[in-house]
Amino acid sequence: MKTHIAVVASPLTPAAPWQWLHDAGLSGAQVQFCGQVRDEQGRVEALHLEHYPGMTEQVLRAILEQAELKWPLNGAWVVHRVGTMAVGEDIVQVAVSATHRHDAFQACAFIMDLLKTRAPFWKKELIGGRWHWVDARESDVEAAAAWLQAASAHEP
Amino acid sequence: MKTHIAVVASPLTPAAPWQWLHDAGLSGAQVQFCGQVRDEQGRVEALHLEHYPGMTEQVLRAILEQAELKWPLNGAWVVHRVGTMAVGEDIVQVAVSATHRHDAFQACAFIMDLLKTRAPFWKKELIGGRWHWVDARESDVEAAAAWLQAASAHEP
Amino acid sequence: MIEVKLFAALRERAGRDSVTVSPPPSVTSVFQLLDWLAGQDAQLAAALAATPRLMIAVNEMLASEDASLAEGDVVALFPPVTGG
Amino acid sequence: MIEVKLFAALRERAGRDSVTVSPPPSVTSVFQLLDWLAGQDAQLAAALAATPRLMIAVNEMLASEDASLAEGDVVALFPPVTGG
Repeated sequence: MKTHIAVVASPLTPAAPWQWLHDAGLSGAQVQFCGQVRDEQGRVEALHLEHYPGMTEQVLRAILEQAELKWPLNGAWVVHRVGTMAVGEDIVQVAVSATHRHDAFQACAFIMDLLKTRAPFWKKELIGGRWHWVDARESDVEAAAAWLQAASAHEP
Repeated sequence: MKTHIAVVASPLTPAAPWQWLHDAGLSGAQVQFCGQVRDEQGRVEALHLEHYPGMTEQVLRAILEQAELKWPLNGAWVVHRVGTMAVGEDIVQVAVSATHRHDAFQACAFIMDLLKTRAPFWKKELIGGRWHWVDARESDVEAAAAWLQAASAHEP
Repeated sequence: MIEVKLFAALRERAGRDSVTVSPPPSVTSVFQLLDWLAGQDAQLAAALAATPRLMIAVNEMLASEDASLAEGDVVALFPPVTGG
Repeated sequence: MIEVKLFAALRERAGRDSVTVSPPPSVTSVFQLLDWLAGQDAQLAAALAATPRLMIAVNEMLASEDASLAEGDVVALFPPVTGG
């Protein structure tokens, strides 16, 4: 499986994962997730993302390795933006290619669920001219835990 | 929910679904599926797709309406190519935008599973200089049936 | 009058894209139409027999063999779909 | 010597990005380090107390409070992550 992991401070290119994963006949399916800055009914004016350089890339690499153990994948791409970004801008791209579509769908959702709960990124939102740290969601923790429970349920 | 449905005879544009779904802060998640012509270890030389004009669009519209009833979506895009295409080229793009990523993942997979078993498209492959119709896969029928069973399991 | 459209392998086996027929009034369902067509047209009968798991649309909507038919309906017959 | 890095809200509450400390030999786990740090530094103690569900990394790998520590380790402390 080829992998591409990057943390960048500039806007993401929408077609880049598609181009990079393209393999001229090996894969039949590409699934791409793109996360964007929501305005929350006009409340949020901007988003700022901080991360832990070095650890971020290691965690992302470990998540892709786990995905590769679970599904037959041909390629996986994760690019996450950091710094300050405007409403509607892309925060993260996760894309995978596989021979079959169900593997690609599952792996892409898995990578996002683990990224959300393990990769050292922190968001703050500009609301009313002031920055507020975003709270972690319990639903994200549960989504990541569900993959691990599903895995252990298969063991004797 | 905004929707875009098209059947086209020319190559697909990778970034088009992303651009069309982009809504400047309403959606936090876009999930895009792209299906491509596989060469099956070099066996397949080209792919040809036939469809039933008129019915195709109606079926796709009905599938998107079903998806909208099941998940809160902001936009859905389906573009399917027909005619003759080369190995590695894009056959279909299904993309959805939603506030939350799990809705987008589920809806995109659902649309693909129903498209595979209900939309009137037929593939033939060029192998060894001769065209062969592609057989339907039992696994696709089962994937579509699973969504409908999951839906009826929620009813009393 | 009923138009019967054929697609993909079934179209090729039958050697035509569509037939327009005027079945007797006793033909009121897709099942009866298929039965009647097979009796009328040996090549079409052979093409249908060679197409397991036939799919059916009436007026561009997926339908079953039980679907009832009315004058002017468009019936499409085809093998299982393989798009996507 | 152990470097302790702080991130996000915890970094802001503590008023610094990192501290480098030389705890006594009795400090052999993350739990003991946190306890010792809180006793040394009131502002850091308050910042940690204000950070429920603290996450920990040792040498850039996620770890628990039970993780053992050695000379030269880099410990990172942060609130639950919120990327993606």
